[in-house]
Amino acid sequence: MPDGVMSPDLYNSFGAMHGTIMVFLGVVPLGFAAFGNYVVPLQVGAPDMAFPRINMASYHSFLWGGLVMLISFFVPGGAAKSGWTSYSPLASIADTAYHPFWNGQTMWLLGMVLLITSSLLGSVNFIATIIQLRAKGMSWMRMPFFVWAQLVTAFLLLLAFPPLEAAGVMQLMDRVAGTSFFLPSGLVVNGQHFSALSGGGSPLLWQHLFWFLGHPEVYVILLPALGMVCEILATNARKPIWGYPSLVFSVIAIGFLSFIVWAHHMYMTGMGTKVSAFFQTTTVMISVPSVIILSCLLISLWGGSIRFTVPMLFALGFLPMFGIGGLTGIPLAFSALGSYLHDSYYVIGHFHYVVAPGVVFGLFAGVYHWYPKITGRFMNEFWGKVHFWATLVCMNGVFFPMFLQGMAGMHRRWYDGGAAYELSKPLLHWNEFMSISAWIMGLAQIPFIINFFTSFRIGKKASDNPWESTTLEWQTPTPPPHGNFAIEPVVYRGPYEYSVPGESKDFSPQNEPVKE
Amino acid sequence: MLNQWLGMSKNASEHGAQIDNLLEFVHWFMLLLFIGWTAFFICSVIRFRKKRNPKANYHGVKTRLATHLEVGVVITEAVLLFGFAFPLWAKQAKKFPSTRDAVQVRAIGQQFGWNFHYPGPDNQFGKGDPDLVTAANPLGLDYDNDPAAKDDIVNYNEMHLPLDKPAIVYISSKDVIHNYDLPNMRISQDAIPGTSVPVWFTPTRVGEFEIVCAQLCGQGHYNMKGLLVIDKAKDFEAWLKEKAAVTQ
Amino acid sequence: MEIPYTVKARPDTGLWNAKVGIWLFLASEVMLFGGLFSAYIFLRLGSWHWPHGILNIPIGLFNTFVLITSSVTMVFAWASLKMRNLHKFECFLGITILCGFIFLGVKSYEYYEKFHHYGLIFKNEAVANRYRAEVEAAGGQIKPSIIEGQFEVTGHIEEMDEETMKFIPDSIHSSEPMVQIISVLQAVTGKKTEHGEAVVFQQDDVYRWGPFVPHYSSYFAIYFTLTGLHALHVIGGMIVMAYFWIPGRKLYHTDPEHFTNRVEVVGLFWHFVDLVWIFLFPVLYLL
Amino acid sequence: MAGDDAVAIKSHLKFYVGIFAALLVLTVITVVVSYIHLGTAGNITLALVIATLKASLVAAFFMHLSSEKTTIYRLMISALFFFLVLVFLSIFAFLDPIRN
Ligand code: HEA
Ligand code: HEA
Ligand code: CUA
Ligand SMILES: [Cu+2]
Repeated sequence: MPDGVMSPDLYNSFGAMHGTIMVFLGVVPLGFAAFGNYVVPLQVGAPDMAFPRINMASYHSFLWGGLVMLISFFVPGGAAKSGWTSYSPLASIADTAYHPFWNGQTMWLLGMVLLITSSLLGSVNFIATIIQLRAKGMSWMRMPFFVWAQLVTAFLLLLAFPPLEAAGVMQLMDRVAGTSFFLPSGLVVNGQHFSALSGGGSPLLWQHLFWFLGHPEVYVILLPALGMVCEILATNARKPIWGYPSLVFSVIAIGFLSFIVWAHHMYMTGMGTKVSAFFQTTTVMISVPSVIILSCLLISLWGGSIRFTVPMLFALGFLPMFGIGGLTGIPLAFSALGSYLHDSYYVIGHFHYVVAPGVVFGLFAGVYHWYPKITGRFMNEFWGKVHFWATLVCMNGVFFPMFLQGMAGMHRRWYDGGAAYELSKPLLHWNEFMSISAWIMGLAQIPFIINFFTSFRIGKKASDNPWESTTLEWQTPTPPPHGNFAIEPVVYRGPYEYSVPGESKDFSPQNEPVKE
Repeated sequence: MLNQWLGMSKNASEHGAQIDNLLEFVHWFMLLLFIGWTAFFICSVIRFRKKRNPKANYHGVKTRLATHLEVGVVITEAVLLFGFAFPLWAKQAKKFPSTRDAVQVRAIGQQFGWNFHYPGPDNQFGKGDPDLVTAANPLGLDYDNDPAAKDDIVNYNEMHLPLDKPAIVYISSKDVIHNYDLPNMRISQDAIPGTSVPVWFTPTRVGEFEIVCAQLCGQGHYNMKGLLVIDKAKDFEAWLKEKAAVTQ
Repeated sequence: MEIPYTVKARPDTGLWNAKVGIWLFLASEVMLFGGLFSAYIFLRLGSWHWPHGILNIPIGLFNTFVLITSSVTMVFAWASLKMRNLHKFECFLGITILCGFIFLGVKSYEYYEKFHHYGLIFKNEAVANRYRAEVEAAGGQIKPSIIEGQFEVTGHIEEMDEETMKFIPDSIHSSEPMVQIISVLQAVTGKKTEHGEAVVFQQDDVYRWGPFVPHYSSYFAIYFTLTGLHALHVIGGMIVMAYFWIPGRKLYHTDPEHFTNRVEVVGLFWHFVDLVWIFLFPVLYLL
Repeated sequence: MAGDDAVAIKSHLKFYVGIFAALLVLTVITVVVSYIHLGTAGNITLALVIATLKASLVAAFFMHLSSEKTTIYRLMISALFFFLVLVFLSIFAFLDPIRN
């Protein structure tokens, strides 16, 4: 880094690795694996996951995948720099000037194969647990929505990830064995002829296989967080979730549809009218169940008795923020509008609104909510509120200007932030604004981190069921004993029986028999 | 109006107006939904806070209003799809002007710039052969044996087109994937090696516009900027002549 | 609380845990090979001419028989356990493992054969035409290759120097079953394969040449990737079976039902590996 | 499983041998028909039909899917379905590019 300025290659590395790490090493392991591992067996009333040893294998595979990814920053040439999407031919020929094997892109692929293996093992375990280990009386329609969300997520991983694993193996072959799966013939790179290559491959094949996972992946990111938000809303509004059955059907519909929308990321690859009509239709269709879920959650607030605890604040913040992100997905769904918006900062704005103030808020909510179950103590409420408000304001400061920049025609993955283009001149000042917001947002995480690491010793003591919740994880001692439950739980009612008319408490746990 | 307020760049092509209208409409639709939902959200949060409403109502909302709204959303989206999005795409992807009435250009991306290839007076592109590519002959045209190539013009990073005449641009790449993006023309198309995909549009404003590379293509991606100049017909002819003189 | 349904089936689903687990895993395997199959289709759709008759069909057929046999013996091994006959189980599982070894051995021979078989692509069509008569006189054939406009000849290299290449083209009969069987027999008995006459090519006329390794053509790329991944599955299955053959069978004496279930799980995996081969064989060898 | 007890299994053994024979015969048939020229599409279709038949035999009887529970059916059918989705939609996209 001469003069302390980033090189374009380094910027591209950071871009690709930011996407990869956030998605595959941050949100999925935290939202799906960690929360899932802890909460799902408790919520279905199981002693543990179905296959503890597969769980360990999954964890080790994840650990090695993560290490390979992180170590790749330090090999000559630096980490992968072809975007988290790793489009071939760029990714097939990148970094080959450095070590033939220990270079950024090859290690990225290796890391991905390990991470995918980890996710596959994990999802086998989740599905088996949910199918086999539900407690007595825990019928499908009595499962908490979080469990449903995890079940659908696991299916998405199980069936969408393997094609990317296959693609990863093929790109590895392209890089290590000199094949041409994704390389057409007649490439001339930098004046250099690639006559040693056989050619005959298809760059679009990579994109199909990538997005066949890539789209379901965004719902893998979303659904666990959505599930947590649902639990927290019901608990803190002290009333049942409105339209629980339609929530369940919608989440299944999302799962199904997300396998057939992937090419909306490929509108600009030269799609004819029939294909693009198909994918536009499915993409618009998938927004319908999302609207239904969000509407149900929103309507659930009506008539409640809302407690503004810290997890509830994050869950409430999730709703409009995800709304902005989801709504800005709608124009992107139309291929004609893609001609203007594709690859622009509008897209970056769209998905960061769903993943950052959306999903990350959901995860924060989950952390504050289940912390007392795990540690027996609350996190500090005051600092939690500081964390929430500061993060909320800064998130919008970072991501809203992206829509303006995108509308003006600024594009993503520009190392100089757009300075090379005339069209971005009037909007460059926003970059500064966004950077400042991001720095403040970073600062705002300090109270959270301190709060997180100190509360398990100095936090306010919490009872076994501090939020007075109905689901099973709160009906067992804190921390849960070996085997999760002292006595085998039996389930008598639905997951969100709050403020049931005629009962003395305003919450009726799932394992409490219904009075005749 | 909403587009302008969001700072959308000015349109300079014929079909662009329809795209802008669609986007404008979608943005209004989104805004409406967002305001509606947010209003409901804020109302609920204020009205049903614990202090004001200590006892929750088990049943909550009883009306079927939400269902009606959702049906409304579905209908609007269907209208947008069938009424606007499909026809617009069909127009761009299928209803090409005849090659006689249009200017034809090939745009070949490379790291990090564009080669613009005009067919010359015979309106026939010479065939590019990757084996003949050199620094001086970036597209590998066979000037000696290929009659179609003899009068061809190749220009680096600057593209000229005449005003009000449809242009068909064939987009491809020599190395990695780029994207030929003209924000002002509302045109964007990936340049994929091994394939050639046509796009077409009719410029409606004279001036200079930027060509953006809208696909990560390596370390120089951020700076892979081309120039599109829209000339009056006369100026365009003059420019072609001048370029032809340089090439020969 | 202990984890329930590890041996007995859960009443409402009728399944024990590991069975759910293995089927889930197989579902993901379907998608893994599915991704590779779609790659095969893409490569083939994008090709000019897809190679035929490059692989030795009789030997592939033999390997198919081997795998199918191993599947049956696997079923018998499991059935023997169900009937609580440990000795028979050992026999049948032993045969299954043996079949695995035979399959891998044959596969290695095929790989070896390919690594020592060459192809050569001419500069352009005109050059190819110049050699056509000579190659045909030597009993060989110049064929269109996968990439549009390219022509190739396959065979063995006898000698080469800076300027020339002495090449023995494959006979036009080389893809006939009898010839292929004979070539295998010759290899097995250690006799040197009969080669035809040699043709001398100028290095300048050659665009590209090399052995049949993955980067020779997109056909070999997908062939080696698919069969290689399949072979890894075979090896994986064999390791697990070997475990149950010797050290794992302790469990039989304490909990035979549990042991039987475990063997059933390996069996399901093994049948799946067989099932994949049932598709690989026609797709790679015959079509 | 339909007959989990040893007696039922025993009666199945012959049946398994029958399936084995069928598989071998079908394998020979694929090879033989591959030498008959039916056009590329014809040969491919025929080979895939036979392969599917063989695969169904293996799945249905060796893997005893035929007597398996609905949970597993649903799972495998969805895997198969999404596999077909992947293949056919991507081919669909491949065959419908923008042309003028
Ligand atoms: C969690 C992640 C997530 C989610 C949920 C979504 C959801 C959606 N996405 Fe997004 N998307 C991404 C993550 C996500 N996306 C990412 C990461 C990319 C970029 C990848 C890359 O290129 O690197 C992307 C890119 C992307 C593109 C490609 C853009 C391009 O590259 O040109 C498209 C195009 O159709 C699209 C569409 C949609 C649609 C229609 C939805 C719909 O499902 C949205 C439906 C939701 C709603 C319609 C909201 C409804 C709710 C309300 C309105 C309630 C509001 C409540 C209040 C206001 C209180 N997305
Ligand atoms: C889950 C996904 C996710 C998340 C949370 C974020 C969060 C953020 N992202 Fe990211 N981003 C992507 C996914 C994500 N991003 C992807 C896929 C791309 C495209 C990459 C590419 O071009 O290939 C991208 C690209 C991208 C760009 C565009 C780069 C370019 O095109 O040139 C920018 C620019 O500002 C940016 C900024 C930010 C900021 C400021 C945040 C802030 O919100 C960060 C705030 C973070 C927190 C408050 C903490 C979050 C906590 C966790 C995620 C859990 C961590 C867990 C453990 C440690 C166990 N991101
Ligand atoms: Cu060329 Cu980006
Ligand atoms: Cu998507």
